[in-house]
Amino acid sequence: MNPYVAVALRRLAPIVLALVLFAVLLQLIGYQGIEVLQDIFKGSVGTPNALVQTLRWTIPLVIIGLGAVVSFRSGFFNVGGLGQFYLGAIGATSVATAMPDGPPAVVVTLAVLAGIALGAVWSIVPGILRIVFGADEVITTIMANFVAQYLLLYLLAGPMMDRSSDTAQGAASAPIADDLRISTSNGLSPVTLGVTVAVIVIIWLLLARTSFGVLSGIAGRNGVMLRWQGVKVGRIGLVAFGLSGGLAGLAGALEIMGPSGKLVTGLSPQVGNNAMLVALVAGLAVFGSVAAALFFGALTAASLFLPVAAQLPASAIVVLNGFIAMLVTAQLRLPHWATRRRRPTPGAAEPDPVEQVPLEPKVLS
Amino acid sequence: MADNAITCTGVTVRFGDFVALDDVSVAFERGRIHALVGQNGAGKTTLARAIAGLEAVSEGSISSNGEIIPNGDVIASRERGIEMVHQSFALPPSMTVAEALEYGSTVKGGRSFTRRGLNARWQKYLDASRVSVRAGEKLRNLPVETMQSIEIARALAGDARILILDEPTAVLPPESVGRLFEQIRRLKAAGVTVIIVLHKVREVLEIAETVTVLRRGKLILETVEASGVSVADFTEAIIGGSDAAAAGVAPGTSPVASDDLAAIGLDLGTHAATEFVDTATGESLVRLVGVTSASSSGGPGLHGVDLELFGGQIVGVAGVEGNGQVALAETIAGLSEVRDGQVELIGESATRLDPLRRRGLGLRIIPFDRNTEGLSRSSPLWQNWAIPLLVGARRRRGYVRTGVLRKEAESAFQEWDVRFTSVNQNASELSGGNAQKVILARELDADARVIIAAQPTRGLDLGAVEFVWRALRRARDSGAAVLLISSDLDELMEICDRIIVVYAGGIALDTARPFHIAEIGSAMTGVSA
Amino acid sequence: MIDVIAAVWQSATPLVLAALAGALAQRAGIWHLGLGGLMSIGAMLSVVLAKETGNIPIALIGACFAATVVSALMWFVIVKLSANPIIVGIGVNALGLGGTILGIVAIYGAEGTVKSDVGIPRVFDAVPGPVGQLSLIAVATPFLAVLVWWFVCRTRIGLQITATGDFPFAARSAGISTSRMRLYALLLGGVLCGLSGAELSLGTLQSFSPGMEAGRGLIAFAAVILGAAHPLGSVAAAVFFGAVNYFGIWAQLNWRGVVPTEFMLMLPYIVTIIAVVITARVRGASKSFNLVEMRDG
Amino acid sequence: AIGILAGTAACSSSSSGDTSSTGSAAAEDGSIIFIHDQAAGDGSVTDSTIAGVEDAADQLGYTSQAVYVADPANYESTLRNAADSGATVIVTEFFRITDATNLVAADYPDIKFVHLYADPEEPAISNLLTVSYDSYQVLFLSGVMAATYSDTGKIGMVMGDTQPMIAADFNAYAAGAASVDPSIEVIPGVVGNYDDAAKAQEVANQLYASGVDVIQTDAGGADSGTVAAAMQEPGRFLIASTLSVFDTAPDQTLAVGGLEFGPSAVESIMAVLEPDFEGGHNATGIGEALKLTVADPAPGGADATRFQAAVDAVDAASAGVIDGTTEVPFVTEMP
Ligand SMILES: Nc1ncnc2c1ncn2[C@@H]1O[C@H](COP(=O)(O)OP(=O)(O)OP(=O)(O)O)[C@@H](O)[C@H]1O
Ligand SMILES: Nc1ncnc2c1ncn2[C@@H]1O[C@H](COP(=O)(O)OP(=O)(O)OP(=O)(O)O)[C@@H](O)[C@H]1O
Ligand SMILES: [Mg+2]
Ligand SMILES: [Mg+2]
Repeated sequence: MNPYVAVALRRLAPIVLALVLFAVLLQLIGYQGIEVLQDIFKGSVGTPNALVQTLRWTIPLVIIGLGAVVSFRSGFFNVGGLGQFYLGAIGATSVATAMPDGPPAVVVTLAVLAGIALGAVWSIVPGILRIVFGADEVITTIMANFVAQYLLLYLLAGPMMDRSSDTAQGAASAPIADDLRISTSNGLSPVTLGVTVAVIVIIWLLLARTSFGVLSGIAGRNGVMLRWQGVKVGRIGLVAFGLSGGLAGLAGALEIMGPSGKLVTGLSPQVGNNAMLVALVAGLAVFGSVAAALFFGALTAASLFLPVAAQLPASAIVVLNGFIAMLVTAQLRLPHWATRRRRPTPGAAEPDPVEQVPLEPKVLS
Repeated sequence: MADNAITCTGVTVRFGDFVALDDVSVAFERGRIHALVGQNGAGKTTLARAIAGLEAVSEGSISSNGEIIPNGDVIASRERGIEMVHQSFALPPSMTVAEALEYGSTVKGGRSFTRRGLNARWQKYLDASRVSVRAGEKLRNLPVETMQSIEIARALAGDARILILDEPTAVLPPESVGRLFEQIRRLKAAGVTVIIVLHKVREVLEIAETVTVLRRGKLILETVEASGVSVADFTEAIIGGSDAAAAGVAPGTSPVASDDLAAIGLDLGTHAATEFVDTATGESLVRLVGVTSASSSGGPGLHGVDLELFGGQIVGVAGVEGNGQVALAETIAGLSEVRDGQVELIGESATRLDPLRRRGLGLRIIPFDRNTEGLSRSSPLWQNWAIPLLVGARRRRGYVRTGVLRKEAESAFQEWDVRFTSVNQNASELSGGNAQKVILARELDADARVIIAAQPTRGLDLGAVEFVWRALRRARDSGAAVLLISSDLDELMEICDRIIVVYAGGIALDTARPFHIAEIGSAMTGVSA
Repeated sequence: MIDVIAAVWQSATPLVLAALAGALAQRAGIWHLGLGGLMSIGAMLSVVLAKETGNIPIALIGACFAATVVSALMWFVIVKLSANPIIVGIGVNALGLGGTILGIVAIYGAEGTVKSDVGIPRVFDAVPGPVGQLSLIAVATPFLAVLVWWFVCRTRIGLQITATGDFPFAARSAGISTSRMRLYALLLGGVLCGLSGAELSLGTLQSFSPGMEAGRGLIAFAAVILGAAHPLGSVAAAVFFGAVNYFGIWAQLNWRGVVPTEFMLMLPYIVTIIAVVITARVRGASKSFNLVEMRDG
Repeated sequence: AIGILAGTAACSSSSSGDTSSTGSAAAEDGSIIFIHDQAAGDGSVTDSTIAGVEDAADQLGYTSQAVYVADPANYESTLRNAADSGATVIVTEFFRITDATNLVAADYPDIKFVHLYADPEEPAISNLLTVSYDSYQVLFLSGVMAATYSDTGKIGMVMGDTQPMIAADFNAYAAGAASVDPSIEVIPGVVGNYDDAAKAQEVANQLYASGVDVIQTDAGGADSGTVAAAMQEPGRFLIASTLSVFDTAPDQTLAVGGLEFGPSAVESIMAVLEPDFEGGHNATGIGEALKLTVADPAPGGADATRFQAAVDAVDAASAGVIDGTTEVPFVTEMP
């Protein structure tokens, strides 16, 4: 078999299993499992509108997902995608609402840059805490997500609140001026698609064709060795944190300037986790991430269709995502009896899977 | 066969398609000391683990005192009194000594305990076993030697009747090896069967009663009496006459002959200057003036060290591990903080220079542990090789043409006779000797002026050791200063032009040829200091 | 003062129980980010069972059992299928949140708050104020903490679990099945998380609303890291977080107009970050349990 | 054609209760889809809207369906999915979904839209009925009641977060209290979300412990925590947001003030199905969909005289608000 096909199949197997488990669970509690699976198909690629939705969601997933690829590859488990996405959205909204009448090209560029910058800052802070103080980034980035949510509430219920109408009661910013919008509410436009493609190409070049790419990959597998080679592993880490946060921030900016058109509380709460899954399903590969993002984009599109079509509560989609996350990194393989020539006595000598995680010790200067 | 403590019958161990042990049938007689030898990757550890139940056997069986041991079941093996001391110790670093002795203990009772009771119980045992350590001490704070004593004490804590030691001497200084051997003899006297994995022929001849040789997973010599083998036969068995080239001896060198045997330290104790040529250029390439520094990992540092290294010299660093060797290497490399004093590198003041700039001046390092400091095991070979090029220490930055780098890596590996299948292979797939050659290919380029070689031959087989030595000599001959840190005195005496002894963070002895082993020994133990 | 202590203890109890579960898993070498999901399951099931049967023991056993079953599932995926524990934990959290809502929809036909008429008995019922509100679980938790500490640090099997996380090869070479140790740690953690969830919903509230776990599992996990996976250290950290939460509310009510409320709401998370930084600084990153220990045998 | 048939059905249902013929229902096969951005099940507005939508569907012989969308980025596509699925009427709720509702309503002129709790659209969209509720006015009455009843001079409110709608509630509550007793202290307690009942309980406990004796709940699903806190000790009182609290905490609940969207949802659905519906707006205030329902009889633990005084004060204030003599401030930021 073509090795790429084999890899793709191996990566897809856990997802297929998750879908099957999901259908079985639904069947057990009284829904039509099979029909739900059909609806997932229909809601993701079955109609033109579904396809548009799939692509629309692929954009933030692939951009944040590639950020996760950069940071995971360099050995840092930055799981703060959501918070960085919010900060990017905040940055873009502040700029765009501050100069609604400016020349669109300039304002949009500034807004996007502000989004990237704020996203990067929100990521570099835990990065510094990790690299300088050794504070575990999994915890600090998760906590930073919570902080970002309340920061968003603070801003939208206070300084950034929409005051354009006397009766406005939603926690929302003023809308982005029409001239500054880079897409309609369906999120697809030459600008959004172009930026996405550019990000994919740039990140691929960065990871595969620059010394930063090669070195950060090695740093993720064995930072000690790089230290002996005179490489400043901490600096690579900071750049990786900054890049991944900047990309999440870019996604936030695109979301505001594109489909959303204004900043509201509770925006896209799933996008951070899903982007992380994208990176992992892809095995931290760039083009694999694009494929995985398309898949998760399709799933997101389907999840909007299911409540209407299958009368499924929205929480069912959360359950499906839970199944996928539980299984996505599992090494599915043939059972022992199918592969082992001779079975050892159960107990002592089984291999230790947690030890076998293909990473080398992470030590920083 | 009831007199055999262990009998292996047709033992085959596979890792995937790779056969690590191939139909090995061997018996170890009770109450004797058996040596198990062979090159790196010969399968010694695998056989030892199979006996200890840590590795499941794919085919064949292992029996103890005539009774078959359940396959791959450590508990079953331990119940039969089989205990193993591992090549790198199996002691959880977060635990105290007493806890480490307790958790795997097979001694009945004591399922729960108080801290005081636990410490008291194991302190008594440690004292009785003449291990001088406090039972409440954290393992991560202990030096290797103590760790090994504890590891052996742990193995003997139960009712050990068969003790397997995997390369116990690799990490020990010479005088501790003597003590270890004494202990092994005492155990034998108490009726314990000992199977000991060794690399050095000298040690085999010193301690072992029988010898078993493995080569590429196959049994070559089966428990012959050690007294009956000549050194030549023995080496022949390990390396294999026709196989010598494959063992890693560089092309252009003659197959292993008696001269080479002498060159690799098999001649018990006479240290003639076989290949010594005075090539010292007199050019001072490294100068430490009153340097006080800390080791980056918190280990022992240096105190007021003065040292000068000259081009064309191999300077050996002898000393018991943990006396400042790591700090010395790190200080020259720029990896540890210099608290006081000056460092000069190739005529420039380097005290505050970062490691990368030092490399730019021509500093090269073969680090202590090739699997973590020297290589990234899960990265492709070409990346492992290309790092200096990527960081710009030697050439370029930014955009990288990976195809070109792959090709360059390939030709460098061929030049250094690395046995590899593809530059895209992960470093973990190489055997120890070949892995070391990848490091040499990276570090020993034409621009190398100062080379720190830390334990470059640890755990390598004879052929590989010879290869490394040749490389170091070549570097010296081309005018580089080589600092060779090794815990193998024979090695230092063999190829160094000058030896310094580190003791307690200072230099206790600085001596040129001819070397006097007694003088070096007393400096190492602090007698002369 | 006693009232404040009781209120803090009340608020800390679910965190303490979950942190103990996290510490056990951490000792066995598994980063347990799924504590919150297990808590949700325990919280939901205990209230549903209490409502339907009126029997508190059945409610508690059911809650613990369900959380334990999901823990066993986690074990299977992580240990037997080599999945990444962090991602699995995030998945368990999603399962806990979505699954409890789905469960409520399946049982009651619509999602919403479930109320039980019976609750976990109050131990000091006669005492007015927060002390009187302490449930049996809250009162028993210090004893449970000591019990877990004793189990982990003062029994051979506890040391074996520790060895499994600290140096799996060492554990295996002593004949210890690392996978079984991980199973024990996760199952025991499941029981503790079930209790934690039950205390959260059935303790004083006697009702369950979806999402009420509200990130407590992650805070408990942070307590594990802060406590260096030591049972008592993790408990201390969890109590500290309970106190921060109490203080956050206090500051909101008493410092009105001084600091915006939203910043008070951020407080527990910011304090967590600061605490993680300080402990990492003090302890040195190398001394905590590592994410991946790779040692060549 | 749909409009005419629906109109007929509406007429028949309004004239004769639930006797609408099953025959016509089978023939028209209409459906109402309600899309809400707040979780259902907490007994508050969303639940009452769902009940209203179901009620309307029953009367019309339609099917009905409620869809919860948590992510604001998904409102529009869910609305489009609902429209594509052939809904007859789509009902939405609250401001966050305004933009999406307007966009989709414009794109699907044949489908009728009802947007509850929204500002009027100018110019009106021909197939969209917006309905606004001055819900903060009820909170003004709550404030009057709480302040009149309070013995300690301190009252509180446990709210989900600080978003403008809730802030407006709080400010009206405080204004109502101040209108009775200018020296009264009104303390807000914010949970941070609408789910964490345990934290709501802690917030309420600290409020009560600090001397507050009446708390208004305003935290959706987390309100059960405030109710539980009130029930912990005698002398703690509540003004709740859902009627069911009268049953859960009969001794503590002084009144229930809140939004009842049910009847107005039915009314609005019927209105958009009128054949001559041209789009428009309905403003609703006190006395219509909104009212403060006081406990009757007085809650078990309450002081009868003070309770009666509070009821009287509410009646007076209510009249004032309805006839416009009392102006209720509308301020959407927390003080
Ligand atoms: N983990 C592994 N996975 C795949 N192949 C392996 C692995 N370990 C070793 N090999 C392969 O098995 C072969 C035998 O290894 P071994 O260590 O015996 O090499 P060797 O010829 O003795 O080399 P040297 O003398 O340099 O140590 C090597 O070619 C190596 O590539
Ligand atoms: N888990 C494993 N998976 C794959 N290959 C393995 C594994 N363990 C050992 N091998 C391979 O089996 C061969 C024998 O290894 P073993 O560790 O027994 O060698 P050894 O004789 O002890 O060598 P050394 O002197 O280097 O310790 C080597 O080629 C090694 O790479
Ligand atoms: Mg070898
Ligand atoms: Mg070995």
